[in-house]
Amino acid sequence: MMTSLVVPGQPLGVATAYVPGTGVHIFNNQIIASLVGKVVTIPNASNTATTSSAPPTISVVKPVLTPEEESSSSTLLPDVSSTVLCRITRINARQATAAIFVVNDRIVGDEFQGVIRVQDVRLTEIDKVKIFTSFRPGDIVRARVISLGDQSNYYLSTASNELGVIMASSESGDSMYPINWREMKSVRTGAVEERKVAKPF
Amino acid sequence: MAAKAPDRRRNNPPSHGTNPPVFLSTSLPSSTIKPEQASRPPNEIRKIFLRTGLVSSVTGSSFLEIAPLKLSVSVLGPRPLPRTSTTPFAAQAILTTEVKFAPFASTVRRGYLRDSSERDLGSRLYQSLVGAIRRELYPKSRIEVVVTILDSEDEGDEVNTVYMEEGKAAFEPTFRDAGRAERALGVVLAGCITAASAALADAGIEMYDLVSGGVSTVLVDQFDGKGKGKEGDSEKRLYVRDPAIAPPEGKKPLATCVLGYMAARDEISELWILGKLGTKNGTAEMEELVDEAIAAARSSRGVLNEAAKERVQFIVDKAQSTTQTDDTEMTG
Amino acid sequence: MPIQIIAPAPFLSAEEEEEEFQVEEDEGGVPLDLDNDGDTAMDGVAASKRKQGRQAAGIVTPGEIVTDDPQWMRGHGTYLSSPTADGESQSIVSSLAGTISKTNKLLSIRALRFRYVPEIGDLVVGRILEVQTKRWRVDIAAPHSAALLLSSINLPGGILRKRTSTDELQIRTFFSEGDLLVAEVQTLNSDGQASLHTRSLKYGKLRNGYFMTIDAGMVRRMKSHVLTMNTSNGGGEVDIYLGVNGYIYIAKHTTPLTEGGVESKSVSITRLEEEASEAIYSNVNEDISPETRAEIARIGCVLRALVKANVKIDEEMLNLGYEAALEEFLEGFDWGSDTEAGKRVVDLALAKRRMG
Amino acid sequence: MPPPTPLSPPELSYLFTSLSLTPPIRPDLRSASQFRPLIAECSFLPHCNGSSRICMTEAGECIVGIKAEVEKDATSKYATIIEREKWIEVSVEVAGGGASGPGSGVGVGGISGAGGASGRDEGDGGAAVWLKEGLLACGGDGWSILDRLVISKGWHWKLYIDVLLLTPTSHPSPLLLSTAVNMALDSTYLPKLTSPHDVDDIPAFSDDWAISVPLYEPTTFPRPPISLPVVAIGDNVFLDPSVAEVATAEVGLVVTLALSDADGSCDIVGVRGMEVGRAGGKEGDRKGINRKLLRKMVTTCVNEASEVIKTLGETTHKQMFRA
Repeated sequence: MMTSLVVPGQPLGVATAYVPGTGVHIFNNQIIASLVGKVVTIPNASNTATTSSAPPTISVVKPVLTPEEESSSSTLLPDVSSTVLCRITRINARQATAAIFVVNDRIVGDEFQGVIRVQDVRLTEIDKVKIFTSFRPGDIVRARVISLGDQSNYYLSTASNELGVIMASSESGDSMYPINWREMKSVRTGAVEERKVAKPF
Repeated sequence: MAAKAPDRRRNNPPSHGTNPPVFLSTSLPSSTIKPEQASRPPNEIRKIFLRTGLVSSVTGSSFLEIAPLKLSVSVLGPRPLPRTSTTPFAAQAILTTEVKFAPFASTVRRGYLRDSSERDLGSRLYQSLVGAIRRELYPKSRIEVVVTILDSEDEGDEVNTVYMEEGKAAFEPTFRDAGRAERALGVVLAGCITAASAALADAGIEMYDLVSGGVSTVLVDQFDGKGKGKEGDSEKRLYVRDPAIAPPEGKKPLATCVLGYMAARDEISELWILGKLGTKNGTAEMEELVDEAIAAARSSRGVLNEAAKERVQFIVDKAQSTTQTDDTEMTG
Repeated sequence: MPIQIIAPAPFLSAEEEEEEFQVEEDEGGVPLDLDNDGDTAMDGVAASKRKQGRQAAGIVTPGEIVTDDPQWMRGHGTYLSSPTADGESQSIVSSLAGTISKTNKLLSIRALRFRYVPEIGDLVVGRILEVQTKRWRVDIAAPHSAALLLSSINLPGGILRKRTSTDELQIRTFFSEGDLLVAEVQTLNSDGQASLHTRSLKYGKLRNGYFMTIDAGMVRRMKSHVLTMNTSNGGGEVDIYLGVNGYIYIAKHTTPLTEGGVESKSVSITRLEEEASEAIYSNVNEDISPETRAEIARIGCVLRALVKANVKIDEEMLNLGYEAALEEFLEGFDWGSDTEAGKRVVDLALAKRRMG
Repeated sequence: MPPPTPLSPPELSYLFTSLSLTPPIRPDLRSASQFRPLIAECSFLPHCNGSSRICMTEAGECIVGIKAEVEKDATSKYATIIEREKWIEVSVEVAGGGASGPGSGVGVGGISGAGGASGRDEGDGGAAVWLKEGLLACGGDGWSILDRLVISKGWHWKLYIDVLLLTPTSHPSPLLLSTAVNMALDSTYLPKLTSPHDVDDIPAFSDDWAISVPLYEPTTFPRPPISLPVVAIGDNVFLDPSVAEVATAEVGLVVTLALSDADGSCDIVGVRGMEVGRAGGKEGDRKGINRKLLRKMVTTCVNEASEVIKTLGETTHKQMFRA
């Protein structure tokens, strides 16, 4: 196993023999590692019987000890179509601002700022959406990145059934459970509040 | 998941304190580690001690020791850009580098604010690393490299004092080693480059190649310059890799070269030469010096490769071993 | 000689040499010598100026009395002095450092140097400074940056397409920071900020060429600010976008292609839909031959030389300058090593213009 | 840090291709080793011991004033290198720039690499560090400019080199600065000492400027250094790159040279990496300088340097004698 570890700059083979995956780049017609880690080659199962046409994909993967360690030392960035978990920090009539803390099921080291614009809250009847009846500061929301946005914000969307609020507290501070796609109910008082609720799995 | 606003103004230390790293491989008590011996051959670099993953609250870190130089590097990010209106959209990661001597790192105390030589070291380090990082993979983010020099050999000592004889005019030509400060800074810079590469690799930031630092100095016999025999003095030139701050007895340094070198690509990412190099034979004198520095950088690259692999190797081994132990000294 | 070091010399330009300053420390102000300007050399330059109804009579500075003759009306760059106690008529006083110009009875001062002030209909070349949600901020060398709304550009897929929220999210794929574009000033708001549009195939992203800047006042306003020049030495056709704001783009000539690949100069509005494909926002240059690149650089040098000699640029001057450059220098000539090269070209070009 | 307004991708690609051609086509049709013309004058500030003004068409203008003040040595018995190096103080200030108090500096042609500094301390003294480094390194065998500053026992000249930059870009060319400082140093004269050197009383000087001593003797070597910026694009190497060329370049160096003898041969006294745009290249392209390219870049500088230094020196002396 000692030999399987590579460092950045280390050549892994000619560029024609592999399809470059993650953690590698091409220089001088060679596949070169760009990370410290293990070399992983995945044969590309061709749909036909003759597999010769599809060279295997070669990647370098940095192994991690525990998920906790991974989360603290993550080089993860949100990208378009990433699914994220975020916490609503501010709302106004046009948009809800959120702090992204999970990207594709991995916790990020520093929170990224995202916005959910009013037109991206819901798939249908966009004109009727009101931010105030969809999100409240402190709500935990599952969303999808739709654009890298401007210099400070990622643009998020909850316009899908499985996206929206997944955890929220009522005005009196009690936790709530979803009762339908647009309402949540307080555990203690039974008060019902409006939210854009994500469909529970 | 507490709704605590993260403090983005500063790089925070771990919330739970740290345990000082214990390096099992260091078998000698620190008191027996002698400062640099003069017996080292000129083409050999000092022993480098390099470890990664010591600081738990940052993405990547490293600690380097080339007696007596000690420095630690933290890499933060890729993290969000500061939320100011003036920050432009960044299609690729913005790299920032910062080199700071601890106030107690040198004979003469340094202040807490970075002085011009520290800022200059920071920009040299930036130059060395910026080309090697695949910044285009990390849009809208910044990568911070913070180097703290804990101990260093420096120019403030007695040996480096020009003694002006009592009753004698001060402008009598006295031998002075003008390149001394640069040599000291050069060794520091080379250490910073190597350690920062290790920390970047530890952070899992994609790079085209690792950059290792190398230093070399060219010396001549001290009393050589008196005669006019300039043409013939190339034989007497002595090239020293990873030079100690005090030149060998009877030798006078001419020039020092520091570089960041990407060994796998055979490319120099940063070059800093200071001193006097003749051009009678074109750039031959300079090239020889540069080649020596490259050789020094190649030597440190070996250490760098091992250090970069070390923690990953540990993880691989641990994952494979079926017997679970409570050994946590290497977790970061 | 790798480097030329020039001793400082007073700045005298080709045009100004013909308009020798008349410094008169007269209490009554600089007399307006309207009938004969003291310049006996009635050459082409002066003549062409006269045609344009302008006449220079030296340089005035702010606060200097231009005239106290009541027959003149005050124009831009001047103000009326406060009436004096003895009831004498008010004088016209300059508020700018510049040259006097008169149009009929209107006296105005043209500043020697000034920033570009946008006017509706101006063709400008600009550079994107910032991408916002629905618009761009564009540097057009004016005191304020201009705005370009997402609704003021041709969207891929055609002019008639409805703007969608997807376009907003993809705003950076049309123009992003640093991109160059040619546009027209559509509106001006009250504080002089311009709003641009590129809703014509003449306008849009610039590629295949080289960008340079000159002083805003050096480009004469013309009927068309997009010139196509047939260059020599195998350079082919080259487009020159002479932005009124002094930003200039010189590029290999490209013809808008219709679906069938047929060249078409006049595109009907209905066909625009197919025309404005994704390609108009491409960042990839076409193949440009070294010959074309050399001619593009040569045109750039001609423009710089003209500006240095303080000769205003218009189509005629540019063509003459280019011809002069071709005559003066053979292929492979090193402009950089000859500081007089530009001057010789300009002198030759001016001589050509005088001869008609 | 990228320049304030980055060039667009088509522009960069156009420049990159034009400049990689054989022969390359520079936008101003200069040959690869041709410098842009300079407008230069010296000794024009009457309150200064030496001064210069250099004007470059695109890069802006630079004014240098050198003042010498009599100062007592820090300690009577010992003077460390650090103390002695404080005898020269260089400061670079950008006119109209944001943070530019005395002592603060500017990133010049990427010398300081503003990108290296984190946002909170902008305006580092990078250019000042680099200029001073070149001056101090430019010494012969046992000779240094510092020795010229010794007045008498216990006394020395403190040399203030103040550089004022008037520039449209935040990264002016290192050539502009270095030529201006070179000329100013070359035109610097110090009053002649009339008291004996070996007495540690306050020194006395002649007030006759006609017998003042030049800081750099015109006939002795080394002469003041000069720094030449050089960048590489493809296989081509360009001296005195313009702003657009720096943005396009893959790698760059600033090579500092000084005339070492009357034959016109030069010594290399310093080489530094120069921050360039690296914008022309793509993934997998050149990320650093290989040895072959290094040789080519430095050789280009060495070949042109003596001519440049001589031309500059002649201009200075011509103007000195005219005045």
